[in-house]
Amino acid sequence: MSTLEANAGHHHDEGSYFDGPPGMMARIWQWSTTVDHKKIGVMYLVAVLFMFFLGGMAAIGVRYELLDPIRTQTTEFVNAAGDIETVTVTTGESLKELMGGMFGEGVSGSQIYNRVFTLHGAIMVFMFIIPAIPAALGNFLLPIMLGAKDVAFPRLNLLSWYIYVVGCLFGVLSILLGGVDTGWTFYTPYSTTTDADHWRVVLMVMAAFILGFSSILTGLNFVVTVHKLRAPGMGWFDMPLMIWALYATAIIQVLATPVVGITLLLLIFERVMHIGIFDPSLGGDPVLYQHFFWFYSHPVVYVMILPGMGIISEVIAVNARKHIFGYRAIAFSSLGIAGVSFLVWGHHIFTAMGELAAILFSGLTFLVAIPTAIKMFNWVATLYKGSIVINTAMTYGLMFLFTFSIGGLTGLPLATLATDLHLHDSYYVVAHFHYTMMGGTVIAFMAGLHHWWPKMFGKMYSEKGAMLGAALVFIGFNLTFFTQFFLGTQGMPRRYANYVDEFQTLHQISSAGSLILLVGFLVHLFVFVQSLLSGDKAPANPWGGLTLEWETESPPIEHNFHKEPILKHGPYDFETTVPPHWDPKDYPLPENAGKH
Amino acid sequence: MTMIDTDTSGVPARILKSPMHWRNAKHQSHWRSGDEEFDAAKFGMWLFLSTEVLLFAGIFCGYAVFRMLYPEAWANGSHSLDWRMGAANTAILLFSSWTAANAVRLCQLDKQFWFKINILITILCAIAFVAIKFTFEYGIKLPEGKAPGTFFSYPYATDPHEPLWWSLYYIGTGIHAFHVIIGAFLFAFVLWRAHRYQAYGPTQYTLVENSALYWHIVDLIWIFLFPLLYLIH
Amino acid sequence: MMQTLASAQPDILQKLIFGETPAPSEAAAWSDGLFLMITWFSIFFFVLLMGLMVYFTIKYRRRPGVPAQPSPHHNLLLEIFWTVVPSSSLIVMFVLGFQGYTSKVVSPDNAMELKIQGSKWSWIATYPNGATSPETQALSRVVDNENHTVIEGKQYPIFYLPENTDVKLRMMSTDVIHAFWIPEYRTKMDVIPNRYTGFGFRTPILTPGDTYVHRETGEVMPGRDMWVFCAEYCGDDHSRMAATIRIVPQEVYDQKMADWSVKLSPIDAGIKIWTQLCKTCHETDGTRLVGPAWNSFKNADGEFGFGYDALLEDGSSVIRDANYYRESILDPNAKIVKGFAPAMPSYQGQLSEEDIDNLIVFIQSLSDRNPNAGQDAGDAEEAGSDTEAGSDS
Amino acid sequence: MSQDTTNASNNLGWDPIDPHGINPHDEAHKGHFVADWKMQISILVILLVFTVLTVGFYNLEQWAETAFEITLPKWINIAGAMSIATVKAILVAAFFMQLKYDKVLNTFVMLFCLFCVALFLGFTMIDLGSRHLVDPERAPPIVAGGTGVGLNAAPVDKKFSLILSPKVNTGGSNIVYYARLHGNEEKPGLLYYREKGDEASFWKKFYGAHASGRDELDERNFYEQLGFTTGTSISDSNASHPRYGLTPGLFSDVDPKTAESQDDGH
Repeated sequence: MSTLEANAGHHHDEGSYFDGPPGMMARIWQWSTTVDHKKIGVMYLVAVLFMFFLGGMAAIGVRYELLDPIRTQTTEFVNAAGDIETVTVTTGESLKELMGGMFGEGVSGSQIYNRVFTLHGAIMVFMFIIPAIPAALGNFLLPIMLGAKDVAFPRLNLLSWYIYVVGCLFGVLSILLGGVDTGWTFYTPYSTTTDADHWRVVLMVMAAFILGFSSILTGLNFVVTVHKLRAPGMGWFDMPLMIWALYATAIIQVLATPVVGITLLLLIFERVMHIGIFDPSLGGDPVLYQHFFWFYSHPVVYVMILPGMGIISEVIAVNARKHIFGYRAIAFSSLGIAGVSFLVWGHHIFTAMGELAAILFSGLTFLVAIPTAIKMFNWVATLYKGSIVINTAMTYGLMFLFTFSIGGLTGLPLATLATDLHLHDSYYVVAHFHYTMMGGTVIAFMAGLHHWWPKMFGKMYSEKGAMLGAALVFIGFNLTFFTQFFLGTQGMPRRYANYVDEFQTLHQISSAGSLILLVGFLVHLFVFVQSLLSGDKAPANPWGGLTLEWETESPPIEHNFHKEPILKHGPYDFETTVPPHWDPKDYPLPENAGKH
Repeated sequence: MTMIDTDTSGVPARILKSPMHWRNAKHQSHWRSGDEEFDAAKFGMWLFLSTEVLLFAGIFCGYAVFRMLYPEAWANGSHSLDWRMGAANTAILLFSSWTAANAVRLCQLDKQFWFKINILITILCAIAFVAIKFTFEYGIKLPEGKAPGTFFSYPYATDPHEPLWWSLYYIGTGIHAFHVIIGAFLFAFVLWRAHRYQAYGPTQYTLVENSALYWHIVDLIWIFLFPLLYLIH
Repeated sequence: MMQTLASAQPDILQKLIFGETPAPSEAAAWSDGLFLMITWFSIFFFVLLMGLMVYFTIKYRRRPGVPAQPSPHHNLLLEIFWTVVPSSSLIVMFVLGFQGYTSKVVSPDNAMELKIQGSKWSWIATYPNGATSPETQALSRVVDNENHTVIEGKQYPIFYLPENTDVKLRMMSTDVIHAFWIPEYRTKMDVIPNRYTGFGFRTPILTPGDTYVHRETGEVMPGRDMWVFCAEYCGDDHSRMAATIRIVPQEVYDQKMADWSVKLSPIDAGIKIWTQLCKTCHETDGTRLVGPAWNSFKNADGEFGFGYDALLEDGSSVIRDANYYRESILDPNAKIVKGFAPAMPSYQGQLSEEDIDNLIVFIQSLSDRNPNAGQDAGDAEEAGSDTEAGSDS
Repeated sequence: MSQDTTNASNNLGWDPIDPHGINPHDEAHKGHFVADWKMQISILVILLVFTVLTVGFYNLEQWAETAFEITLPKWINIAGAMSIATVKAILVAAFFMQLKYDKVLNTFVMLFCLFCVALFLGFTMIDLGSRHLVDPERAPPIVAGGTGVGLNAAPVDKKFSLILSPKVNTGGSNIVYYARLHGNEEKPGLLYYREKGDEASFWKKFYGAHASGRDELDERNFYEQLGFTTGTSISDSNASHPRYGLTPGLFSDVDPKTAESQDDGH
């Protein structure tokens, strides 16, 4: 029953990382030049949440437009003189009525819709979901969980934050100039020909290119940190699963992102110079672009989901007070997913590629299902004989198991060739990836945010308010996206502002769900703001975790630990170890502890 | 870490006492030792080099795919290049790679003068490479109309897909030349610091080592670009 | 003959997922069946996982002072079991999916070939005899008898196909990537500008219940309508790039083919091209769409229509004569009318000289400065043949 | 990984000298590897020799082709050049970059990266090379669409069409030999003639003797740009090709000017 000797006593002489010099300007200067991974993590968090807000607003815009189809209709009627008159009217241009002025004169409702959904996709993918967990939570947690003072290259870390901000500025600038209508995937030859007299598209592509650099540098930093800065005593299999997940993520970031770099560079050349590599009129191949793009963008969906899986491993183990079931299986399946992710990009192009390649990629795609399924089984098995407490983080954790298993299982018909020909580019795909990306990553992000909020900011939040928010998010999310599976199978294509009448009911349910979702997130925002302003002081270890971040104070001190921590127990040895800062009397250990 | 006790009699006290001098440099506080920091930096550099390789993979992939589709255009394109210029540039890069490796070795042995000379030669080689590329290759091809994509207007073209070959040629060699220029700036920075502070020595040569590694990968990529563009037809 | 996995009579789940109408071909029914099979597989595992999760969460909820019970941290046999069993069913899915894919992508040698051309934002189908379909219908049509109004949306082409026939599509795009999706056949394929793509299907045998309402006469005719959507994002009016496939009895189809192969008068031919290609962006009743309308009228932006001066972006003006229209069709960005975006693609290579001439005749006929005015249809035809002679000289 | 915590204090489970257990016996802890200068210079010599070899191989092949018309199969050329390049690359990586003396991890990083490159190239080529398998018609390329600024299409922007690119009929031989044979390649093409003010005679010779003509209109328009006619007559209908200005309309026109010229045409 050894507690840790390293931090046995509380030293309150060293201030938290939040403390700074007096004066507004001095603090701003301190934050903008900091190399402290915690401050950088928090700065990432703020930027990422702002982007989430922007992208979310665009999503609400999309759902608002889809309440009604945009329809140009001809009405014949008999006027007062008895003659038949014909009038053509366009109805259902909801967004245009709401915000048409933003996009200038002469822009139709469909064009506005196209720009808004592109905005939603590009912001959510490049500026929110890729950096959300690794760069914000990961930056904060990775060194602390490893017992290190900082990441391997702190200045590089700050640089990658600035690169991220510059990338976002490019994106926002492109939106302010009127937005782009290419779709976030920038498929050629549409992206090289649309909006030909403007720099907006180039700006958006540049934004994605720049954000790629930020992603590479963060990944590189994390890989080196995990290799070189583990606390004494921490072997590879003593690392928390969150670290394994971040490690696998970082590998993908390092290896996949350069390919999108060259792809977007070629796209820019193609657009401004017509070099012809993706241009069919010069003999180039437009589908080659899709290969280039998805070689990055498929692995990158695992950049989005793997850290989420890491969070879920932590949250479930801590709140079930249970050793995670099949530690090695989960750790290796993270690496397995990272490896397999490079083999399966072709399933995004089944309808455009040669038959042989389609069959090959279909077979390989099923491989991804295996490590994911292993993780699901292991998480559920971890709950067995636990001591499960339902707090907000755990609620989100269980919610993740629900939504992500729907997301994963609905991926099976998309990997199956015969059914994919029907479902590809339909609303089914939209629903599927929202169940994995939103139901997976965003919900895991919320779980992580609630789990580590006390650690990051030193304040507790209102559990009741947060639970209300979680319930609203759960209802709203399922209402929004479950309907879309049926839209897809019945024949509703993606990216449509106009649709046939029979789809309207389902679209309206979906739009109603998106409003509930919005309210849910606003509740969370309120709870967080209230926590920052008037939350109770958080204890060092509110949930009874065993990983190293719970050994230091909340919020952590400047250099994370008073003394270099020495690892003496595994991250999930709840059966044999009393968590740091906990009273052994409050924490009964099993009688036959240590047998397993 | 071995401390090589070198002769410092000729070095002015101003430089010896400078915090930038290699004897006075300290590792960052989150590392346990300078050794670990060096290892980590090198490992990080290797990861970065792998991203460079993957960046060029896009160009190699485009090359391979279109070579498969339009072998005629590719043969014509490769015949239009002057192998002598390519070979000269290959020799220059190989030689500069050697001087870069030499620079690392001399730095490890604290032979400051020869170390700087080697860095200088490397920079000069970089300049020569870019100069040959721009004057004897681009400078001759472009006015002839052998330009990328729609700028292509070479009157003797026989295959409609030759513009694609030139696109890939200019982008591949252009991005490579850009890397060469970055490498030259990197070495110039090293040279300046070495000259001003004697910042690199047996215990402190991370940047030298990493710049050299970067330079070698630029060389490696050219080793493949050269036969692909100039020799295979 | 492949065996279908789905029953001929769709059950409730099938109806909920794929809609009321049964799948029209065996390949479609096969893929529905496969989808349902995967769905049941998914439901099984989902219920299993969620059931266990909820059960554990309730049973082992935290009670004060009660520790978690120790249990093994891993169990190799169990883990191998739950890795291997689902994985092997994945192999089954792959093989069945491969089989279904083959039946959709490969079509018999004697299949009728329908050429599909996608362009922003319309579909054109060319039949084996070279005819194209001039018929259109709206996405929705509401007849309000009380107010004597008919509300119709945009017009989309109808492609007639004979019943009980193998059809093979040969598709190509003239600008960007589109995708030809027939939801009822559960198949789509991208339509790409640098190569032909395609898939095949077999049209069903019509049953007495398969009827459609004739647009003009209101008659109920035997036939079956199916939507075609563009599924690959292709720009502004992507969501209006639709068409209808109408399966009709063989004799109706033969009659249509015979009708359509008749040579049209220049003006009718012009109308046909307009309906197929231009109508998405150019109206003929003064409505402003992406491009200016073609009839003659006057508004704040200036004068419109054949024979009137066009105000250009740079402030100059140019008369809209035949040359102007020809240039605008072949090199649309050369002269941009003030207030409009340079959004039109070039039709170089897509329209023959004759097509362009016919289109110009149609545009002229919309203007009150029509140079051909006063001539009857025969004269108009003569004018057309005159031009042909001119181009031969 | 669940450690026996009871005796953790006397058995740490890790080496205090090498806490990560990465390289317990690595040279690096006693001093970094310093390369041998003799070895380095011999590597440089070997690399240069290989460069001479590969260039020599290329020239030998060319010579065999021109002098004796022996055309070696393509794969010999590719395999020769690429295997020499690979050997050179391995030498640079192992000795100049010191992978041979470095941690295995760094080599592993590079190898895994190369594995990804291979996947990327391999699968993409499988797709683009196998599109004709089921239906030969589905193979690329047909040329349409896209930016529409292909060499045969009407230019979107006039600046893309300053110089036209007519086709040359070489009678089947390689363009470079053809050009050398006719002495054209030695002079820097169009620019040379333009500077000498002799462009007209060049084009006259060019079209008269060799060009099969990419596009009749291109030829004619080019001549017109240069200020003289080819003597070929092109119909009015074709002359209204939009690339270089417009010609009279086809129907009775409102504009008298164009009507006049139409009369001339008939």
